[in-house]
Amino acid sequence: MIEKLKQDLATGTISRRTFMAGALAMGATVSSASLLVGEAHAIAPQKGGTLRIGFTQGSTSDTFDPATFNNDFMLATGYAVFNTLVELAPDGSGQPDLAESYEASADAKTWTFRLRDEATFSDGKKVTAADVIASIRHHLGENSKSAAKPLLKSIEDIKADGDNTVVFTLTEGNADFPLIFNDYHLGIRPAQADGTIDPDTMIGTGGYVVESFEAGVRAVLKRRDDYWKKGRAHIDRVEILTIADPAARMNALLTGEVDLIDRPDLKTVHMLKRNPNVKLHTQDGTLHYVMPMHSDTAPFDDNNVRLALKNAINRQEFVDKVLKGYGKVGNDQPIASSMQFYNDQLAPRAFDPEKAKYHLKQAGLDTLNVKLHTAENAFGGAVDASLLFSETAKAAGINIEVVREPADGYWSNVWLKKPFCTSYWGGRPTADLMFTTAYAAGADWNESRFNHERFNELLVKARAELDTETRRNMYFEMQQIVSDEGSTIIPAFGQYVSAMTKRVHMPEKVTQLWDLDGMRFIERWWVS
Amino acid sequence: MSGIQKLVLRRIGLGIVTLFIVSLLIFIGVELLPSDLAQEILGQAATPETVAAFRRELGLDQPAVIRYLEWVAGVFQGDFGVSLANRRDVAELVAPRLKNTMFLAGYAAAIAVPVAVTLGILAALFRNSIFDRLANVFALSSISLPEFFVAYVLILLFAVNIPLFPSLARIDDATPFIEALYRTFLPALTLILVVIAHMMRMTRAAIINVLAEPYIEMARLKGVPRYKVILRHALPNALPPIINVVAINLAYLIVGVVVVEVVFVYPGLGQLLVDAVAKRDFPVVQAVGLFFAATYISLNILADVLSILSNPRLRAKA
Amino acid sequence: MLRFFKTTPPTALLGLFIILSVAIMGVFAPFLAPYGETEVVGAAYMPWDSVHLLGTDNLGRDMLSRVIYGARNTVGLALLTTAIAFTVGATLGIYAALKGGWVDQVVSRAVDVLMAVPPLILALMLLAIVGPSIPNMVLVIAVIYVAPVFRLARASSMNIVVLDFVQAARLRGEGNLWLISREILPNITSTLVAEFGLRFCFVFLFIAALSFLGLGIQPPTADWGSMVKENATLITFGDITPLIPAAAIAVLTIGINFVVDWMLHKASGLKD
Amino acid sequence: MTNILTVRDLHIQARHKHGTTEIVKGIDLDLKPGEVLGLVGESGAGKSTLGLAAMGYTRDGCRISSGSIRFRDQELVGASASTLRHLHGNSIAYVAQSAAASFNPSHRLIDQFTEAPLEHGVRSRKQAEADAIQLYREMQLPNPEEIGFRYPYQVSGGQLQRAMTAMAMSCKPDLIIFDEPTTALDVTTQIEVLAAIRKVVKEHNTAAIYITHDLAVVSQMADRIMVLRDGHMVETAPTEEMLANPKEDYTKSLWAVRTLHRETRPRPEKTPLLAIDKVTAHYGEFKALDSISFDILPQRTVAVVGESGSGKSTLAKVITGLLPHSPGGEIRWQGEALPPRLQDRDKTILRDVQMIYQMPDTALNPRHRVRDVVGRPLTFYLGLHGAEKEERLRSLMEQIELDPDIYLNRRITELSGGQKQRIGIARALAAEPRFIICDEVTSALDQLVAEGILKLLLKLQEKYGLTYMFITHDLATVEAIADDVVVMQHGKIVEQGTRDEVFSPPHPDYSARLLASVPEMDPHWLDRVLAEQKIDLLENN
Repeated sequence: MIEKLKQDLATGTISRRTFMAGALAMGATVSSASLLVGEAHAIAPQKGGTLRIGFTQGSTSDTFDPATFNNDFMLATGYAVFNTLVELAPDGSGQPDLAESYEASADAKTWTFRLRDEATFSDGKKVTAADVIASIRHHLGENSKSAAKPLLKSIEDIKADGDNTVVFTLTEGNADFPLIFNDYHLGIRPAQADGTIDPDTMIGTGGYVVESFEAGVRAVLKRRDDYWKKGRAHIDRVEILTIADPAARMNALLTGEVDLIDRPDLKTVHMLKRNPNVKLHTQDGTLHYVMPMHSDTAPFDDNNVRLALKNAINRQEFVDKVLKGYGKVGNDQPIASSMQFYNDQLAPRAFDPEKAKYHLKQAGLDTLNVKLHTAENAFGGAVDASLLFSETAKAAGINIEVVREPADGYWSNVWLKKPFCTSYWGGRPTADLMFTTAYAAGADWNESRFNHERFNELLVKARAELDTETRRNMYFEMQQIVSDEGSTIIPAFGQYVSAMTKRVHMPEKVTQLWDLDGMRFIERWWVS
Repeated sequence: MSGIQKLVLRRIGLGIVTLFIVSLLIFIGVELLPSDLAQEILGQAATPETVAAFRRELGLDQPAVIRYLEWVAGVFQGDFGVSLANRRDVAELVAPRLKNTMFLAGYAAAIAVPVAVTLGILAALFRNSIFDRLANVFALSSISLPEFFVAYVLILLFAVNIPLFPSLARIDDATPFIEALYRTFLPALTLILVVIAHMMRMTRAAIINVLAEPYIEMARLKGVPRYKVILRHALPNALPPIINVVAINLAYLIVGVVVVEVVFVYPGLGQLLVDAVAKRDFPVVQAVGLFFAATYISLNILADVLSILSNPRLRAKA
Repeated sequence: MLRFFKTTPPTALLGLFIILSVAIMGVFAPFLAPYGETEVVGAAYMPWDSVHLLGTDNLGRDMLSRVIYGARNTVGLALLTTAIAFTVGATLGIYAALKGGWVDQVVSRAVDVLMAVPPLILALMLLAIVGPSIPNMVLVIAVIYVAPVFRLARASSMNIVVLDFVQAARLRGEGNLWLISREILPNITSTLVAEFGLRFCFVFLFIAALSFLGLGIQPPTADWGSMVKENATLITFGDITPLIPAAAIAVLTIGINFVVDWMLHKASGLKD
Repeated sequence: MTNILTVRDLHIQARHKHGTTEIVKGIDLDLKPGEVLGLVGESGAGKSTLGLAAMGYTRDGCRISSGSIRFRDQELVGASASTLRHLHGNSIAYVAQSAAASFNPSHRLIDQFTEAPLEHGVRSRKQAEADAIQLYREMQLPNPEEIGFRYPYQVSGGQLQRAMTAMAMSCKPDLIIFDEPTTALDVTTQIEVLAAIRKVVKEHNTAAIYITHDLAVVSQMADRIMVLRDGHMVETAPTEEMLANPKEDYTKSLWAVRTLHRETRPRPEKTPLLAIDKVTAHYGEFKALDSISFDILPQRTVAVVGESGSGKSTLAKVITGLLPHSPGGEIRWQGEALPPRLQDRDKTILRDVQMIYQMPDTALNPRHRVRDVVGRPLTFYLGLHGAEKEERLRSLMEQIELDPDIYLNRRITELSGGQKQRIGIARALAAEPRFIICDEVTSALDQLVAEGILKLLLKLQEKYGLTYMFITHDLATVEAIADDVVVMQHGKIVEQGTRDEVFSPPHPDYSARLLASVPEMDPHWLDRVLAEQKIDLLENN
């Protein structure tokens, strides 16, 4: 069976995704599957050199405590210094990292991860099950402040099975469970004697060690010569800087102070492109912009009102003006086209004031007055986007009053609290995680207070379903439900844009989650 | 104890009281800010549960008064506490940035003050000449442009078009002094351009003001050349306002350079303070805020003392 | 009228002309601007041509119209802010000088405290507390600038309160309001006006700096400071679009200061 | 003998906002070596401008439009800046009116003394310092070896004025311009300075131009007097001749000023309007008034006489309540004790006690119009408005002899000093008071103008039965207006009584010295006084 799949992959008759899914479904150990991929796509990275990075984010309050990782600076540093059990491959599937292999029980409730023998921490210690358990437990328990806590909610028990094997018992079946471990919070750190980790430790299993770290300013990473993972960590030395000002970031790239910057000012990207030494990297991803409405609060409790609003927004304008063309129109559902179970059959929803009016009438309304709460930091251009929405909605007889909230405290005082606001999602690696996080009834971050019986039922079923076809059908239906009956307007998916000098190289395919190869570019890319 | 010492001691005492009130104000300010460190750090990722856990860990569940008193008690023992955000000792966190801030301020001041005073004297000497008018227009233009704009233009000119200087002012402990001067040249130049105009105009105005005094006419009628009249007779008596404006600008160079820090990615105190305010990291806000206030107060005391010393009458009286 | 043009120095005339132009631009913006303030009329960054005299900005809005509306917003707000700071600061300053004693001590110490907190930080905190709306921004900046205005007003009033005519008014039994507004204020007006010119420019720049840190006047309102910031990255590519609002700020500042210099000169001339 | 200074047909223009005015209009002047010329005139006569022009110097805004000024053989009009600079301080020196303002406060006296000799290269520092000590001695300064090392603020006004004369002599110039060098001084100080100046100028045979408005002073100092008016020369003659026999009417009128004299009125037995009873006042620790007691009788004029620092102005402040007196004493108004603090007094008292000030420039708010200044008490005290107020305004203007049609709408800044003082009187009068305190009301005015003001005050006193308290240092004013006199020194009353009592011997020491120091219009007065040794010239400062 494996042989057959391998052949199909090579000849291109099946997509890589199908292959992985198929292999996983058969309970195959995933390690061998990913090796196959490595063989199939020969790449020729170069060793050595220095990479200097200018990041928008990074704060003086940053720490190495994985529970508080919340910006690109720490994500990239974290992925370079620590390994996770599983990493997300460019095709959106999981791929073993510190785990050599993993397998599920038939009900997908028990998962067994076998650790690599060769993996060592930078202090030379071998990675053991105890390290994994301590690292995961850091995010669990009543006193954990970790943002990863909700991800790991379904874990009932973690046990070591010998030094080398960790067994997770879940409260319910979850076919995507391994992919959770790609999360940047879940890098493995050495356990201390008392079974906890030192939250500030910089000792990891990754390809780089920290030479210096100044929060919010810069980090210097040095390659580990004894890195256990082969074919990774090509660059000798990496320097990460926080350059919050867009113009400064751009100047730094142009003057050769740095080799790579994230989020160049979209206004001037077209000019940046003219520079012969600079290349742009755009990456579709899971990033999407949302305007959640509380589905339990009038007038949003009427689906006709929600549909009216969904038809009253000009999505193309959103992409053109707010995203400066770096994005794709969305269809009011959060699954990105790069993801495994993306429903490509949903007809795109066009800007249609007449239809909006029709829905209003169905709701028994002539006009609609609502307040849309927003702030500059809801996402870049959120205020502009809201104002544009307000303008176009007038054509449908909908008056949207844009309420600009203070950026400070927006996430604590407005988001989840106001019935109609703006927000965004960087995305989740799987459809299940995305839905579970933001659409499942009772989820902490169910920003639209969405509660749909059929959807809730499908979510649980699909999670534990190991048959890909059945799963696909379930996820397709869920996307349909969210799009048509959901309480979230999703006007667009964004693209990540980064700019770099031509000496920076990357593999042919990169991971589509978050920016810069799933933020794992430091160990995956190389310089010439 | 001489009068000057008494005066300085009294002013220092008053300054300490002021500092205390400032610290109380900052604390109340931080308390009044919407949301707190736990929510800010966790951001969108915050859930009520994680926020509560974080608050417990940070001690934010304690009443405000207790937290403030504990902090004050710490300060009296020379302990500025630890950053809520990363549990590092505040003093240790602030020290390297303080050094950077002082370095840049000193660098800019070392050039700006003599140049501004000289230009001001020249403008007063050649009052209403072409030079004076040009200097005036230059001064007005440089204060009328936003700092970040000046910075961008300088980067364009001296880093992009003619690559003489780096566009990022990256220095650390290991950077040799000369190298540090080179790397921070553009931010220093930006600051120089920003502060020079004010000092120059005030120097000119102060000297011209003194020129109306009878003793200036007397000096001229003694046959003293014009430049000596300015230097020997006008300047010493124009010193107090000049000292004052220099002090104000020195204070600005230390406390007001956030924007320049951002543009040149220079790790100074301003950026730390802005971040700390954004993150509600109270001990850091307090430490930096107090340092800034102390800078302002001590520069003021220094300016007063120097003004007094520059006047023989006050000098003897004090 | 003719004599006015003859006796007024050319720099002051130029300054007056600039201020008048900006004022007219501000007041009659809706009639002067070819397009709306936030109206999107074309592609982004269109070059200068006969339709869009100064081209378009990053969102395809007419640059000329934005500059004209910017006069209204920027100058209007800066003026309002400065006016509030001066009304409060000058009244307090004169009052403190007039009363002396503990009133003076209390207000002066309070102002010391206010001045000891770095202005940008004070603004950041206050705005975070009250929310960065335009009225709040105006008030917060006004509060910050009350301190220096207070000091100046107090210092200049100190020279006036000792004069005989103030004593005469006191002996007559006049109240504080009369003493402040009729006896002292008219005599420190020129000093205050000169300071007003400079403070006005500082307020301008302060608003621009706040915009830079994301707390100033928020888009899509056209204000010169934010317009410089929004388009600032273009400078790197030698595009002069951001120079237009920057030049507008600079020209206005210079114009105001020309007039202020002239007024000061006139005031000092009267003393002789 | 050839002239040291020859001025021919000199015209000087001043620029102002409405164009230019000629302030010196064709003056000729000759000065022989060693001669002292007195330039006399009222303010605005152009005497200071002419004096400075003799150095080839004009102040900002002025320029020599035509004429010639020759210093020896050197033409100064149109001479280069370096030529002039070479002469200034070296061959021609200047002594300014206010020595306190004309010494640079930042430098020691001796450094300012040596500046000119060093600048002109005529002395080494050592020599110049030795010269300084010598000249200080000649100028009869105390501690001549040490005084040069003091800063200006450490030296009294009279000493500073002498030090400035010494400084002018530092290069042994041929000509010195004295610009009102004693005007700012008290009389007892003035006499010392006059004596010292005269001595030094004579001994060094230096030519001098002595500018003053005080005829008595100039008659002591000058060999020849030139009278100026509005930029013209009125007449010139040797001093004795000029005093004995002035030719021009204007000169005669100047001479006549000092003749005003009040008839002696018997002291009536009435209850005092204002009684000062053992009043003591402090500025902080400093005791400014020490148990002062005297009465002011209704409709009389009391002159309070004393030099600067005697406490006479403090007395005015205490009476008005601006400076509350210390507990113990009492001020009674018509027999009733007045509250010490201004705030505690009621409006009728405030209205009854008015004040006229010394400096007309600061007494009236320069931003107001005449109408505002005079009209305010009418509204404030009497509640007058509209036509009624207008009528009162006009009648008040007529009382002070200013045409209401012309002056009522003028700005204060558009008035002359005398006019301002009249407005000050009108303002006091408007309140319809009973008692007016006149604080040195004539000391800042020219003599003719001062006389006019005094006459006006006398007239008003007659008409309205006013009571005056005159604070003054000028005995001529006392002579002119006072019924009773109080002499003060160091915050204490030295002598009091009717004018005739106080002015006739025997005197206490201080009164005697004060009276003897008042210059008289006799060229030999100074010699006489010095000869009589009434005044101890050394060490009385």
